[in-house]
Amino acid sequence: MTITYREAIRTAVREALTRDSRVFLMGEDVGRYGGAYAVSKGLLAEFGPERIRDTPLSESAFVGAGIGAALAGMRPIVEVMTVNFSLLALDQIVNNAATIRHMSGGQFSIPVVIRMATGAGRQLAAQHAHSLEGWYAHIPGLRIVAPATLEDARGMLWTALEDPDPVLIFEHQVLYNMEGQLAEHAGAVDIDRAAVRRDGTDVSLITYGGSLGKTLQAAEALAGDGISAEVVDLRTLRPLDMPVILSSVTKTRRAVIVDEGWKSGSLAAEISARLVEQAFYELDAPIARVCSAEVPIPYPKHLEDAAVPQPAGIVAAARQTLGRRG
Amino acid sequence: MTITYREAIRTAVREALTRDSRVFLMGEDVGRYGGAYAVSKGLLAEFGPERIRDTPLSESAFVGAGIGAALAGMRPIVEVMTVNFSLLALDQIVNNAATIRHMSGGQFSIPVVIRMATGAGRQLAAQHAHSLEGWYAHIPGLRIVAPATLEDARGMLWTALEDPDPVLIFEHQVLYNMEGQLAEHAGAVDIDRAAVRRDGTDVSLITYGGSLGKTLQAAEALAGDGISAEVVDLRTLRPLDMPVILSSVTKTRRAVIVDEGWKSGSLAAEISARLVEQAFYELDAPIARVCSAEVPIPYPKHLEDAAVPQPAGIVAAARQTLGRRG
Amino acid sequence: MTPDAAGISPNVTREHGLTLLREMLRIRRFEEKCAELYSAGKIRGFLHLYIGEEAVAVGAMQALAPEDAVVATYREHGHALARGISADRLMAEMYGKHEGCSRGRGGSMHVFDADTRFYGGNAIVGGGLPVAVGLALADRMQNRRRVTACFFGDGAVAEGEFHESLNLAVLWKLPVLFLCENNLYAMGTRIERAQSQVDLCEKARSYRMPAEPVDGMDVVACEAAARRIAERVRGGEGPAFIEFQTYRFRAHSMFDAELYRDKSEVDAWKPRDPILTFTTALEASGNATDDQLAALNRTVADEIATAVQFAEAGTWEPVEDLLKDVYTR
Amino acid sequence: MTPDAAGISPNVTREHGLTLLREMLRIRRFEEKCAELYSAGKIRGFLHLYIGEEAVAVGAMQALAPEDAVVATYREHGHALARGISADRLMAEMYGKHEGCSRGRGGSMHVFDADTRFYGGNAIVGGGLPVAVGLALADRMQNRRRVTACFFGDGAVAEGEFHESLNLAVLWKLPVLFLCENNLYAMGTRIERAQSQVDLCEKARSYRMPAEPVDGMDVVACEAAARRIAERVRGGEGPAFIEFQTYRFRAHSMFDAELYRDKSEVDAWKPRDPILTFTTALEASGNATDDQLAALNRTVADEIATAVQFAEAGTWEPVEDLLKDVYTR
Ligand SMILES: Cc1ncc(C[n+]2csc(CCOP(=O)(O)OP(=O)(O)O)c2C)c(N)n1
Ligand SMILES: Cc1ncc(C[n+]2csc(CCOP(=O)(O)OP(=O)(O)O)c2C)c(N)n1
Ligand SMILES: [Mg+2]
Ligand SMILES: [Mg+2]
Repeated sequence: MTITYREAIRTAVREALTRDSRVFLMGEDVGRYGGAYAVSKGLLAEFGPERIRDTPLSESAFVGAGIGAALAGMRPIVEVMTVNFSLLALDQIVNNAATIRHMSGGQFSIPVVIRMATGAGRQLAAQHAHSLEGWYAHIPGLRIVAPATLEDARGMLWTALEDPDPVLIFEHQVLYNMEGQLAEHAGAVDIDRAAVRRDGTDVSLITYGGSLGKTLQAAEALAGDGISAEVVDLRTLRPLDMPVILSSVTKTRRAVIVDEGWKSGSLAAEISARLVEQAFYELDAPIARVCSAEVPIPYPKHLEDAAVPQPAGIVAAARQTLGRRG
Repeated sequence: MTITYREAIRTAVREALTRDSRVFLMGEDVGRYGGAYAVSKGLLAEFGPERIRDTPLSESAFVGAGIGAALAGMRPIVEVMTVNFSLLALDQIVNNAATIRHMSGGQFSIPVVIRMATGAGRQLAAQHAHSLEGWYAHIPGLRIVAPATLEDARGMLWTALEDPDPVLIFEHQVLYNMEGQLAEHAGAVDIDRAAVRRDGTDVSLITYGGSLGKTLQAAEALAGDGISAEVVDLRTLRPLDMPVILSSVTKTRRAVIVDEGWKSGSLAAEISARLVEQAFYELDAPIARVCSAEVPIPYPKHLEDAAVPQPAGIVAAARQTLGRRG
Repeated sequence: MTPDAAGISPNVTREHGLTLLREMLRIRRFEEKCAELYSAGKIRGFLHLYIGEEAVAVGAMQALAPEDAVVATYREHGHALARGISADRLMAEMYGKHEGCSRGRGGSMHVFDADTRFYGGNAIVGGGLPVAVGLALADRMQNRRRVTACFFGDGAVAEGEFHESLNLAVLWKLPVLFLCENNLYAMGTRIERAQSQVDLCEKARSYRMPAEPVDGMDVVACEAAARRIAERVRGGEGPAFIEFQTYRFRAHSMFDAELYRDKSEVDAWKPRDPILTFTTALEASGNATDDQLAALNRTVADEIATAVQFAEAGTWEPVEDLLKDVYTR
Repeated sequence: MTPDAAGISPNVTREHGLTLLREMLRIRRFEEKCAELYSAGKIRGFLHLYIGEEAVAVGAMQALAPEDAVVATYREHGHALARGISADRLMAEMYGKHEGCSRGRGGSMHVFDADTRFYGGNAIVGGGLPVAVGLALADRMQNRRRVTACFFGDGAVAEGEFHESLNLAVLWKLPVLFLCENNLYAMGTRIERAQSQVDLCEKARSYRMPAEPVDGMDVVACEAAARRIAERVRGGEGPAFIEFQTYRFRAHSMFDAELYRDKSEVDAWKPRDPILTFTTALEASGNATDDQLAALNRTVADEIATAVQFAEAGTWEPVEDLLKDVYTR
């Protein structure tokens, strides 16, 4: 059936609400407005205001409330409209969600799921274009996933809800309108493994979320050039699935990591560092990173495009690892 | 003269207040209490409550107020008691301090200095032991420094205040009692360059802040073992001084990066990635990282010690890059 | 406002009345044009229209002196125009052109202007309040008789930054004018679902801050309240709060399907349109003739047309300059 | 509290009076021992003593049923003991031993206990409030007649998380008891320098939340207020706020030189010591004899001595288990 990424998430939310009475959705404008990205459109009518809960503009309180409700046995899905606003809830996420299990010596688990939109690409400028999922992936106690496909948009939520610990789901905002086929019976998927989205032998392109499409385009372009690129979709950013990453890189002996975060301190840096630690002698060329430029995201399209990874940049980086001219 | 790290900072604050009437210090308990780490002890009596300004427990508001005051021509020194509480002010730091210059097309500068204590080592447990300076170093628009010596504790503040952009100073909490000699006339120092704290030829140990002492101890131990380790103190975490780092590593051909942040997504990862990008063919061994274990910092001393970098771990990592047994 | 009244209201002269009307019209026409340009793809990103609320920005801005500061939100075209940023530079910013008031980097949500001390254009709800407190703190510490006007919506009142900022401003007796534009909605969330106390003045008073409600659809009332209260703030009496009771006629942004309110509710507010009612008042009191109004409309239309031309003729910043303006040096 | 009064207060029986006194004494002696052990290096990190404020935790805790939940701060030994966490397990936690109530991982600031639904031990000022709101939300959604008691200090009232949490709790009519321990200081900052409105009940009321002050040095008053108000909260009337007016006799933490207050101020509060005054009341009303008091003191001393032995005998978690309890699986 043809479906959008947005609808795939909505289907997943609906299914979760139907399956488990402990599940509820809360966040700013998830109810009457239908969700800033229209993900929850229609759900208020279906499930009522107790389970589709509009919150005031109080990121810290409602994220914390999700943590508390999870502690008391509920299975909250908290929607933080975008990662940009999640900065206001960081204390709750980092100091409570990520630590309470540990501080209590394992007495409590926090099965909360926090969803948020991330990324640039819609000319929303500096305060609405952060890609901070790499930041969150720094924090022990959290599990971070980034669905890049319809199947994952549909399938990761239930698995996340079954996880006893906090799971953050990052949905790249340019993906919501992505349309494609999804099997009628599509359901839960694992949230532990990376996936090879395209097989190749010459270079591994490692990416996730909103950059997967661009990376696949780059791989296609490289193919036209006689270069066989393998594309790895991380899917889970914490923990990283190193076996799959390593098996690709030890095969191709070259890696380009594509990540919309700013380059310095990016998730791409972590992957590069691990590859060096775990596969140094398998590498035939320096690992390359294609990340965002070190600038708050500018409003005009030509500058925004220049600031974030694009297929041409990925192609150039891949060619360079193979010793070819840009 | 003999002086502590704490006194060195106090001297710097006093000097700044004396030199420039636009400078003031604000934060929780900087006045009557004398500062949580006693840094500002005595300054209230000397400069009065207008310039040594106790704030309520409102991290977002007073950090934001520092940004606003800087926009209007002041030179605020904002003390956030510890990095742990700075999570409550992240919106102001990331969405305002780091972006206003850019969003305004360069019309405004924000010469605010934000100081905070960081790090573990005092058995303060999970919510009071974060080392998030690496996180902050991810953000374009900010400048991040970490004084590891008395000279830098004394000298970085004035330079930071003269910088037209936001500078965050991270003071490792175990350093406040560090005692040593400091020249009477010690004054401002640059905040652009890394420093080689010990010369060596076999391996570069790259570190900063609270880990410098441990790293120097490790170098000493290695020397006893016939291994000549060079110790690089980053001093500035954003921007990184790559020339100094590269010149050390291209000389020694081996690098160990020591960083108290959690390993995944650490600043150490960034340095490793850059070394791979910029000095891949100069490296004779995989780059090693000695970071904190992936666990919220536990309270008991033996577990806290095990969680954060220690000299023995640095020694072992260095030996391993040289192909020696642990 | 002078003592020689002109019948519109005891204190408004004919000239000033026409000025207020013109200012409101400039905003209205500017934004109507923006909506058109958005559909045409000339303006992108988020676009939040102020249509219906013009009396607030125009009225409040009358109380400010050139040396005062303004902090606003993402719904700030009205404030920018009323504060004196030219329609040309504002429109160029909407396009993202280098000639824009933020040199194109900011767009609709991030209008900045050093000349008029316009400090954004903040797109994080509540995020401007602490900054306004700081601007005022600097003024107080430097003994400058300046006011910082901080605009924000009813939705922002629920944010922690509101709470912390109001407390700090009162504690330190800072010259901040907290100007709350209560249009009853934060996106699709009506105030009753966001605030346990819907009387926002009561909330402000809980910080021991003087607070007053005013009819935000009445430009004269807005001006009068703002002037009176700004004088007190400027005089060193500490911060104050004004609740402008207003209404947004358009959708929250260009992506909003308005599922959360009935068209009938919007229609019920339409007769209170600040431009409509004020025009009627000017006419009824003999302070504006049909000719004058027609002329005024033409001037405004010309100004907007010129602004569009200016923006169209503007240039794109070269991609090579991408990394500019992150750091000062 | 039963109708057969015992003269201490109209509603307190002799037995209950002795229970209240014993509970306060347990806290006092436990913490005096902790201070000693801190000097001896057995307890490390931050240690915040509750001495002087015992009536609050002891009084308030009487209002809770076993199925209720508690959220507290880093100054929570009193709450932990009064809630029923054994002195043994609490002391072992102070040491960081594996037999501690948080298995040693938390220490003084992070006391947790699943059996008594004790959810910390939160060391971020204000950080516990949103969690308490969530615990109560779960109860409401599941139609459970439970209350969540959330303790926090006067300092926390300035934090944005306070504001957001109170608003949310009222909006959603959640069964949270907000228990503010106003000891006049946040570290060295006196309430007048931190709150523009020092009447904290007024602040709570600005969210349309019922609020009452109570003498936090009077255990009977604390209990009475807590019981009365908890019943309303349990009955579904929504959250409520109690301001316990109390005073901290000791330094903020073991690192505090107390530069910010005169010893004379502390001395002036000393006659209101809740243990002193309640002991006197029990004696004066003939509800406690010297023998009884001596016996009670002995029991408490024994309990503390045993707790220290228990902690001393406890084990250190093996270093190999360092990475435990980060994730459930
Ligand atoms: C912290 C934060 N949360 C959420 C948003 C998304 N958002 C943008 S505007 C808005 C509504 C704000 O309502 P209000 O303050 O009443 O202002 P209005 O739009 O009505 O002028 C929301 C939720 C945001 N920009 N910032
Ligand atoms: C968010 C945050 N800021 C600062 C601190 C440091 N700190 C610890 S306790 C404290 C004072 C809190 O005062 P109050 O809420 O009145 O509680 P009390 O200590 O008086 O019981 C401060 C500032 C902190 N732990 N968390
Ligand atoms: Mg509104
Ligand atoms: Mg207090």
